[in-house]
Amino acid sequence: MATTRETETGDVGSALAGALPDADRFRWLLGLVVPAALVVVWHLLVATGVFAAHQLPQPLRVVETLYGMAATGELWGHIAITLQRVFFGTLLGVSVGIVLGTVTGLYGLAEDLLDPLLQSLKNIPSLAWVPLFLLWFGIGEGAKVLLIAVGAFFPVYLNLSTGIGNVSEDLIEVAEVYDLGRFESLRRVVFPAAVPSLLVGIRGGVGLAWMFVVAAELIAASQGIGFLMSDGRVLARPDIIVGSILLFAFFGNLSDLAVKEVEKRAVDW
Amino acid sequence: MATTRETETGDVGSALAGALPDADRFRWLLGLVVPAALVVVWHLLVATGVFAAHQLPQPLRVVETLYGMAATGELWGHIAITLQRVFFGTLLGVSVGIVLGTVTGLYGLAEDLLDPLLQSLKNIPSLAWVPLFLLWFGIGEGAKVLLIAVGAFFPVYLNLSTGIGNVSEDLIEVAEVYDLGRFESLRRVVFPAAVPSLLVGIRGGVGLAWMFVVAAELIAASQGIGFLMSDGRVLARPDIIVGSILLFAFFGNLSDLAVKEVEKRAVDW
Amino acid sequence: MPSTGEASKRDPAEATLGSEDPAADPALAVRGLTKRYGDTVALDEVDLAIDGGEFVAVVGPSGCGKSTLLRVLTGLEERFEGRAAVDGVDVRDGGSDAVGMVFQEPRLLAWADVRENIAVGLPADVDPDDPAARDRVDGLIETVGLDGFAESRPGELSGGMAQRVSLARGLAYEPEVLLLDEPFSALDQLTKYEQQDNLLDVWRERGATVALVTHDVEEAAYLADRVVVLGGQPGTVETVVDVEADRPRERTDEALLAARREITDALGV
Amino acid sequence: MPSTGEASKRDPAEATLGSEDPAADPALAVRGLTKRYGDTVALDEVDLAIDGGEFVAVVGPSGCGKSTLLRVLTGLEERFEGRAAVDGVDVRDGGSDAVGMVFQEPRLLAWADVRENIAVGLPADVDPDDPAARDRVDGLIETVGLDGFAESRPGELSGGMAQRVSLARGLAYEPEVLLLDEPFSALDQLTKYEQQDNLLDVWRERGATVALVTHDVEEAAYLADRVVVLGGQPGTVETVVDVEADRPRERTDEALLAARREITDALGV
Amino acid sequence: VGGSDSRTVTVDYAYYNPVSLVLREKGWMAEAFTDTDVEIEWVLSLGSNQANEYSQSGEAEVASTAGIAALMARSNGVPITTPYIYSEPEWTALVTFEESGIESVADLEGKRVAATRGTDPYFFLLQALDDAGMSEDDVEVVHLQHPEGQSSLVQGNVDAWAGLDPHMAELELEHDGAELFFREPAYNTYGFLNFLDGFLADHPEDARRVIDAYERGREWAIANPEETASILASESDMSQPVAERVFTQRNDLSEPIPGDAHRDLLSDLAPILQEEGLVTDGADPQGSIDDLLDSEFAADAAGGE
Ligand SMILES: Nc1ncnc2c1ncn2[C@@H]1O[C@H](COP(=O)(O)OP(=O)(O)OP(=O)(O)O)[C@@H](O)[C@H]1O
Ligand SMILES: Nc1ncnc2c1ncn2[C@@H]1O[C@H](COP(=O)(O)OP(=O)(O)OP(=O)(O)O)[C@@H](O)[C@H]1O
Ligand SMILES: [Mg+2]
Ligand SMILES: [Mg+2]
Repeated sequence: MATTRETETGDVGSALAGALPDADRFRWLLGLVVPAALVVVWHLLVATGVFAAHQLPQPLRVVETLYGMAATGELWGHIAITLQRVFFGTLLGVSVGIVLGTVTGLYGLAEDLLDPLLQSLKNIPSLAWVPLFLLWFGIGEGAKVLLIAVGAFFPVYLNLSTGIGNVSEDLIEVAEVYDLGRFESLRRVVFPAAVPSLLVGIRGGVGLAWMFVVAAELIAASQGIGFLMSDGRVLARPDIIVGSILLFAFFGNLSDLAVKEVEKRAVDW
Repeated sequence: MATTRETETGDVGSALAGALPDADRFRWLLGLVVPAALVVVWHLLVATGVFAAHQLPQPLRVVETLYGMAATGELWGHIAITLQRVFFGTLLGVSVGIVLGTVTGLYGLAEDLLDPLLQSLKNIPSLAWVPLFLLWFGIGEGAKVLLIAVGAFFPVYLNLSTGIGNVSEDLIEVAEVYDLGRFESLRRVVFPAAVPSLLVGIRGGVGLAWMFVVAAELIAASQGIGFLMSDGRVLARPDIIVGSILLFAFFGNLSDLAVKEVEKRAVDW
Repeated sequence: MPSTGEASKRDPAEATLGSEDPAADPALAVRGLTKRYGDTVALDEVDLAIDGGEFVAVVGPSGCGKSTLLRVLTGLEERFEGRAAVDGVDVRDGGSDAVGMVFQEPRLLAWADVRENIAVGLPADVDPDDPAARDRVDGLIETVGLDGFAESRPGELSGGMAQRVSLARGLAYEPEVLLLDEPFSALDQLTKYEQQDNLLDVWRERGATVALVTHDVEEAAYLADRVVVLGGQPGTVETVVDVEADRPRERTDEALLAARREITDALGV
Repeated sequence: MPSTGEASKRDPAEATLGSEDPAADPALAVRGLTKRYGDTVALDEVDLAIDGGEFVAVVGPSGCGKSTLLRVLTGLEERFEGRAAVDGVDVRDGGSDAVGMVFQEPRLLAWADVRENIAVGLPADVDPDDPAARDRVDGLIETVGLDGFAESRPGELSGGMAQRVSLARGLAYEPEVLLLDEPFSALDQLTKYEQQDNLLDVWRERGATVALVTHDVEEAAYLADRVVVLGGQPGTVETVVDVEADRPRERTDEALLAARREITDALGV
Repeated sequence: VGGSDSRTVTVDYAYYNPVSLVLREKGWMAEAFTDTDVEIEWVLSLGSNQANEYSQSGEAEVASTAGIAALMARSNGVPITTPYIYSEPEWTALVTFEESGIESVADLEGKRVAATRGTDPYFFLLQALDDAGMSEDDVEVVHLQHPEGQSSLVQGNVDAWAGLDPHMAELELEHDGAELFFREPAYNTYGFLNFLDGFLADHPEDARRVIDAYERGREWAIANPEETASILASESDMSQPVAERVFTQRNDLSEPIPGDAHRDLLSDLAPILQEEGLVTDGADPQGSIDDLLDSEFAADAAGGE
């Protein structure tokens, strides 16, 4: 036993054991320290002229722009439509990812047939899909939701399919010996054991859904945070660009926290 | 014991046990079945006029275009520069991901400080970075490699940092009891146990690097597969678009297979 | 029978093998069984036959292949030389539903509570949510002395408690052939005695065939009709000791003491 | 000493606790130790003192808190009521480097071979690649009877072999205080006897303090100076049995038989 | 697009096509179809290439591009015809800062020039270089999207920029020292309103209504330049001065019918398309000009009124 374990290896453990309960309540505030410092640096860089204001607007200018758009109600429309697209796209992508991930995780034949194709498709950049999706699915909401679904699909598929493949052989033997039958082994052994992998996949999928939004909203969109950003670029409005980046960061983080919370509740053993 | 285990739960196991060794050698051929079928459907769709040739070129037309570019040598330049960018970008992103993933995985304080920021940044789409990277890093190769590195960074960071956090408490207790000291517990227990997570992260990172290439090659590039694709879009040349998509799929898959091979050798217990 | 050691008291394959006289099939039959793991020979030309309703104990030095023998009988090992049959059916043809096994390690589902873990063992045609099934599981929880822990997760159990959950799961299966791999090794004497007697009750009531691997010579003699002593690495049958004591037995029975001495001698202690 | 059962033969905390007389610190001292896991009380007001160089065995029913007691002594449990000290130093102040523990489960590193796993136990200041250290590890492999398995991975070992690797790792640490949690439970009698004698040699040669948890009453009597009998759930000290036999002992010594009877009685068998 | 009772006609609008903004704002396009069961759907084009993608996929019946972009798409097989010119803008020029020392196209030798490949400013640059007896190889063309070209110029990452309005006007008005050192209105390639061939052939009546609406918008915009500039400013988030400079000073709406001027310009540029590898190998840009431009249709439509 180390006499100094708190300082020698304790941190690894304390990630799980947790620090003092009182201090815990305010730990999340630490997460604001670095961003706050960055905002100050940003302000100084613009204020001292290292970056000109038309290149990088002052933080306050960005807030003003966002506030202005919020005041006219325009902002909420953008946010609402993007949230809606991300939500349905993620839902679709995750669902299909679960189905295909399960099928390929379970059946060697399905894996042999589908996996190489899906592995190849996963590296196709979102922008590359845009012309094809226009062609295949037109300019409606459907095309946008589908493109977002493509983004959300791959991490779920990959993680679930490898997660199922990696379920401890020990436990699969238990299911075999006790003759659980295919369906029950899935329900009681394989799926629960793969839930952590699935949730990692869903977190990744939600992240990629946010990445694909910009490309999706290049498909004939006139609303949405991604549109706002593209529009900001076309109009050379850095305050709008930075504002939409902040919106992406905010909502991306929010949805990530939500999935993390589900993860914490689901994987409690 | 199930009398019919091969058909009932055997598939789960057989993914690990493997099928007949002879058949195994040709299993990868199955992976060509679905893509081949898709090419046939594609050809028929264009040949029967469901899609016009200016919308979706025939498969042969795409091959011709690629072959033409290969014959003039133009293609190799595009491929070489993109491979180079992806390689260095991935190298950089993975390295930084390993460092920050380790630090936040080990030190609660570092995690509290950095994780919220990084979690927010990870959902920022590649296109959103382009104007900022131009501003910060100019138009050289550096900016492109850095942008690709951003893409490669996040999956490595996320997977390693959670992987280290999830190392079995049982084994950490062993390291503690045997007084391994911080460095040795890392080297002998924590890192090896987190290697599978790290490799999953690297696979994800390589995938995202390929996604970020297109955005990176919007930064003042005049060569590269991503440039080729953007150019194809600007010029309304679907054969070039589809050709570059195929290149992305091919090289993406190739790099993925390489990482998978490393994974198989590294995680052999 | 060249593989049988010189000290053999009885032909271990005296009962005819299924292939020769199907009508008189022994419940478990092994002939010329050789099992290799790479260079390691775990079992070498083992012959053994166990009649229906018989209670056989298997003892032998650590690493001599006892667990491997049970794994072969239950159909978990796919590749071996020689023959292994349950009720005359080759285990490689899927083995039999009638075989249940309690593994050497508890192998519990980490996410499921004690009740759910035991319910995994319920026969396939029993609905675990059925009140009768629930009662049965609760009865088993009481039998193994875990009242009050029905809702505990495996992570909250002591080593011996986990082992008893695993035992209860095996009993829930009500198999005609029950294989047990050191099921009482982590139990204190009192609990062990209780569970031994409980196992005897189950065996008698259900007329099951039982093969029990143990290191406890007293246990082997007290429980078994015959004790198979395996020896060496690779494992071969050293000798088979008949325990001639009448049932129900007293633990202090002279005949048991004699058998114990005989087993101990064969083990070379 | 209200917690000590009525059958107590001897005050279990007869040696003074560190806080009262530092000069006469017992090697291990526990006073008023209560440990709860949620609603479960694992240990209830336990008092115990073990002198330097003493060999103490701990027996008691499954789930009575034996493993918990060792975990507290080795500093792995951070929250409990009462005092626990090693060489007069409170375990919550980091415990002592001098305490080594062999866990109830093998807890081996799956990716490391037997040699590397044992080397984890080498004292911190020993370089595992040093030839002398290698020789020492190879010597330990021989001692625990695993010659020829130095390069095997844990997945290739039988249950008893894995347990012996874990034991060898504990011996490699050469601690002044060695805690062992059922280290011989998965071993056959012959191997167990060898390892018991080997442990006695180590204890004698190094003058170490040993606390051994076991369910084997014969083992407890043969090895220990004193046997602590824990009882019930929550665990309390039922009684402490002095084993008066001279060393070296014969396994058939009359004094041992008497002690065994006494322990068995205290356990209520 | 089938011929069923209720149809949708998808028409694009773009910040570089002020009349389209007026039509959308005033609802005149929908008005032109009130007595039919046709629904008008507006879709925003952020640039010529996006407009071309809408044409290519058959999603937009009517799309606005620069002239050269239309020819490029047509040469590459996109079935579009241009019966109407929505504007004659001077939207592109070569821009630098005073301190760069660049005063003429000849000074660009060996310098870095930002341009967006395949767009009007890019062709403008090529023509300007050709004028000065140089070729693309004499300068280093840095491929950047328009707004990023602007910021790279400001940052000094490039020496000059083949600029595009409104970024160019904004730079001019808001940055001291920004200079349009080479202007040539004739090298701008007009704003082409492209119709899908299928739409023109199957629904000439609808196409005529679209052109009628554009004529109404054009006349109103000519009569109300300030108001048009305001619409432009509010739609595209630019300041009123920028919008006024873009619309009132650099936009000519007087000639909506494709004619010889347009034909000649495209004819001059057609070889460049081939040299630069911007069209497929078998394509014939020169021959495609006649397929693209339709002088009759709009003249008939205007005359039919
Ligand atoms: N992590 C935990 N969470 C909740 N309860 C726990 C935990 N660890 C142990 N317990 C409870 O504490 C009690 C004592 O457990 P402990 O492992 O010390 O028993 P033990 O004496 O070692 O038993 P065994 O001989 O079966 O190993 C048990 O009732 C167990 O359920
Ligand atoms: N998966 C495996 N890969 C390689 N070798 C193995 C594997 N499983 C078992 N062995 C080897 O086979 C031999 C027999 O192992 P087995 O587990 O059957 O022993 P055992 O008699 O059950 O021992 P114990 O009493 O220690 O549990 C051992 O030498 C072991 O090293
Ligand atoms: Mg075993
Ligand atoms: Mg225990």
